[in-house]
Amino acid sequence: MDNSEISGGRVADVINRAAAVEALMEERGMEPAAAIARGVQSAEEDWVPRNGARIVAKAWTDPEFRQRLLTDGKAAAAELGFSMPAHHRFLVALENTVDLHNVIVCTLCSCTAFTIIGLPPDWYKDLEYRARVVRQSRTVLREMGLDLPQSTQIKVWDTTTDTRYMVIPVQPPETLGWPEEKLVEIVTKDSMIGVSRLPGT
Amino acid sequence: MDNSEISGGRVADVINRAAAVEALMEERGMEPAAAIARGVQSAEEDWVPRNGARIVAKAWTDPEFRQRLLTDGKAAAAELGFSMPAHHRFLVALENTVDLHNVIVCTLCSCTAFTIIGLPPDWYKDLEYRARVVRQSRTVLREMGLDLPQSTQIKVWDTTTDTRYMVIPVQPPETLGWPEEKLVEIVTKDSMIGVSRLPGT
Amino acid sequence: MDGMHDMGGRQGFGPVRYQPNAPVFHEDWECRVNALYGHAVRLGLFTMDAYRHAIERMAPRHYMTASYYERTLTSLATLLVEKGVVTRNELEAAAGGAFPLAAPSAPGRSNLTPNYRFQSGELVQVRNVDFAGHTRLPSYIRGKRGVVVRETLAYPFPDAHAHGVVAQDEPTYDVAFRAEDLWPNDSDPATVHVGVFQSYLMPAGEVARGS
Amino acid sequence: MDGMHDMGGRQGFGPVRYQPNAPVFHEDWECRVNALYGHAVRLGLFTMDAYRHAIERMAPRHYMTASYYERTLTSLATLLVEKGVVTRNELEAAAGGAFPLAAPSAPGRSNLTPNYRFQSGELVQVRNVDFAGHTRLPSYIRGKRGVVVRETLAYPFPDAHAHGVVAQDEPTYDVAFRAEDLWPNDSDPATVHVGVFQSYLMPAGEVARGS
Repeated sequence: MDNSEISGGRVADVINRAAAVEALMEERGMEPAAAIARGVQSAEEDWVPRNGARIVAKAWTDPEFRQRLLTDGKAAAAELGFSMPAHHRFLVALENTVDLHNVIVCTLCSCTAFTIIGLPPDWYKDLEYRARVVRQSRTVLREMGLDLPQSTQIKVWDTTTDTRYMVIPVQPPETLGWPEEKLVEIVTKDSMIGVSRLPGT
Repeated sequence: MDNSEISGGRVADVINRAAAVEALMEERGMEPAAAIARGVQSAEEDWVPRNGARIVAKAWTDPEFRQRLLTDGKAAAAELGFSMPAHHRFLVALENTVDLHNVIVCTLCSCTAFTIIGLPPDWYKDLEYRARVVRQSRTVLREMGLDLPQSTQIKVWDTTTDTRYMVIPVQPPETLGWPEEKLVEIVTKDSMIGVSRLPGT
Repeated sequence: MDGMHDMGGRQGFGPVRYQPNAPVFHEDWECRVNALYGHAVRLGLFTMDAYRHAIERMAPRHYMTASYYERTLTSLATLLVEKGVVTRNELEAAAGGAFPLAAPSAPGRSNLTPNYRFQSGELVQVRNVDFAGHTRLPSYIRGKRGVVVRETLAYPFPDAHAHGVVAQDEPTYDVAFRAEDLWPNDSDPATVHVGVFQSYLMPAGEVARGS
Repeated sequence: MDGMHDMGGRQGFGPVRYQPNAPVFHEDWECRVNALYGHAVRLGLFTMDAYRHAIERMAPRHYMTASYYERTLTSLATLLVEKGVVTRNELEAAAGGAFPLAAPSAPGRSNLTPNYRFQSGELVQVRNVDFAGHTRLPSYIRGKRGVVVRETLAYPFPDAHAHGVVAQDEPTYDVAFRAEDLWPNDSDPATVHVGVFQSYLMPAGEVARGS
């Protein structure tokens, strides 16, 4: 942007702006350092797509869990020890089939079930995805490498309330009968957002 | 913008891009140099707000011309020797009164009766003016220094076809009886766009 | 198209960057580029509608941050490439760097209702239909009701003319809208006059039958 | 507000800048800023709705060109100033340069129809009303019709909650729209599910009586 229009001076580098906020929060006794340490750990260790992968793998192998997951995703996630922030009051699990494909977006900002499927990648928060996937879902998915047959119906889920979504991808046929621990390894974050399908599905 | 996304290289400076277009038009035999010479002359000498000022001054002093101007602005302008591009098929003169204020915008691009009132200034073509003046006319005009009384009705004209508009400002009372040549001097481009009124009106 | 250029009524913008009686040009290249695009129009290389549409097709981040004459330059260069006069490679070689151009165009469309005539004083409804090509229907009046002040001249239909699609010239109307109707919750009372092509309008009585 | 952030359905954008299984963070400050805004929310300094709204209030050119975590940083800094925790001068002195913040907020509003309950399978119409404050009603469903799939949980009303206005938590609905109805002329057939607050809805039968 035009620097001259802001406060009459050159805009500080974003790294310096971030450091300024941190320093002033420290000065005000808000203990940012501890929060950052916790936050970095949460982002790297707690809010990982492996959580969602474990939910998916269990749903594939345990029909009763699958039913509970489809009824109340947040409670089902809690069974496996996964929590969601207080303001995420509901988790909806969206089950893909051969004939139905679900894909998640947040057109107004970038909401996701981040404690379950991991923090969203850049492209999910970027203008292109948010503008286009609601309107040109099939085209956008094809451009992203997922060429769905015309017979597959598409449902796009716009995350406009604090209800959160996760996609249950179709289980690859050759993995039927695999143990849960092995199934966990094949489920990706992108497949739980719904911009890709797992190999062979 | 992110340079890396365009053609995989650093975006050339706008001055170099402009020179490139000019050089290639020259190479293709399109004679850009002569066109630029004519264009610079037109912008500096022909398409000047003094044209509109002469129309306004005549309308103030010649009631029959005023009537012809209000009926068919393009024909009235032609009487004084002012032409408009072929695609500007109609010129509408909008007469301000004490109780009525007209203001012109082009929300979709930056159309103006440029041969009559001069090429538009930056702010007219800028996003702020285009976004706001249709919706918050009184507020925007006040911010620009024109604080209209609540009793003055506002009409905003969005230039969405190739019909063009010009505002006939209210003649300052102390100039009543002045000769036309002297009146020409007091009419500004901004008063013919409608973002200002003349002193004392 | 529902593009970034469709600015009317959009919120979040600050004060107009106003300078009384501001200069038209700041740098030499601006005046030159302005002359060159006008020259190309006079040569018959493209229409004003095509010129405007090529600006609208600029990448949104580029559109939002470019100056007016950078938009002009981008449109001119895009159309020179699209018309086969130059290639993008030639442009980039001559400029010594990348030369961002506008995105390709969607197809145009011909007139929708060429034969109906609206009358002065008639209540009309603006069709609430999106269109991916060039259009001079600003989104802020879509689906809104206004009153025809008068019929104005016939012009080439922009949704066709920008795309080289055959269409009849069609009447336009000076339609008056109340700002309070367009934006009930955050607007200053005013009458907003919009020049509206006949194809964009329907009699207000037809509303119940759909868009 | 009719802001730049309201991206759904906007045209002119190119391909998604997609990288399969992309990393979440690229630079250290991004993860730190993400932690800091979450910390401020947990401290009760502001709500998630207020956080989102401060992003929406960024100058449009800044919003369009900033990365996601620069938007996060701008929102956090804006709210720290608005809550009186720091001053802009302190921020700029510490940053060693200008620190662009978001523009001031318009007033919030309380619930519109707190007592009505819509039923699964019911045809509903989204109110076609603008609002200058924070809202979670994307403009692409304004005035459109959809079908209630089911009632979902009650949440704080964002149009109030972002502004500290008192309001009841209100039911939300999973409402299904056809993309072809939302954008008749340039969309891929699909069902678009939107979480819609009760205040944004009216029974489809009420359309004739106004918005």
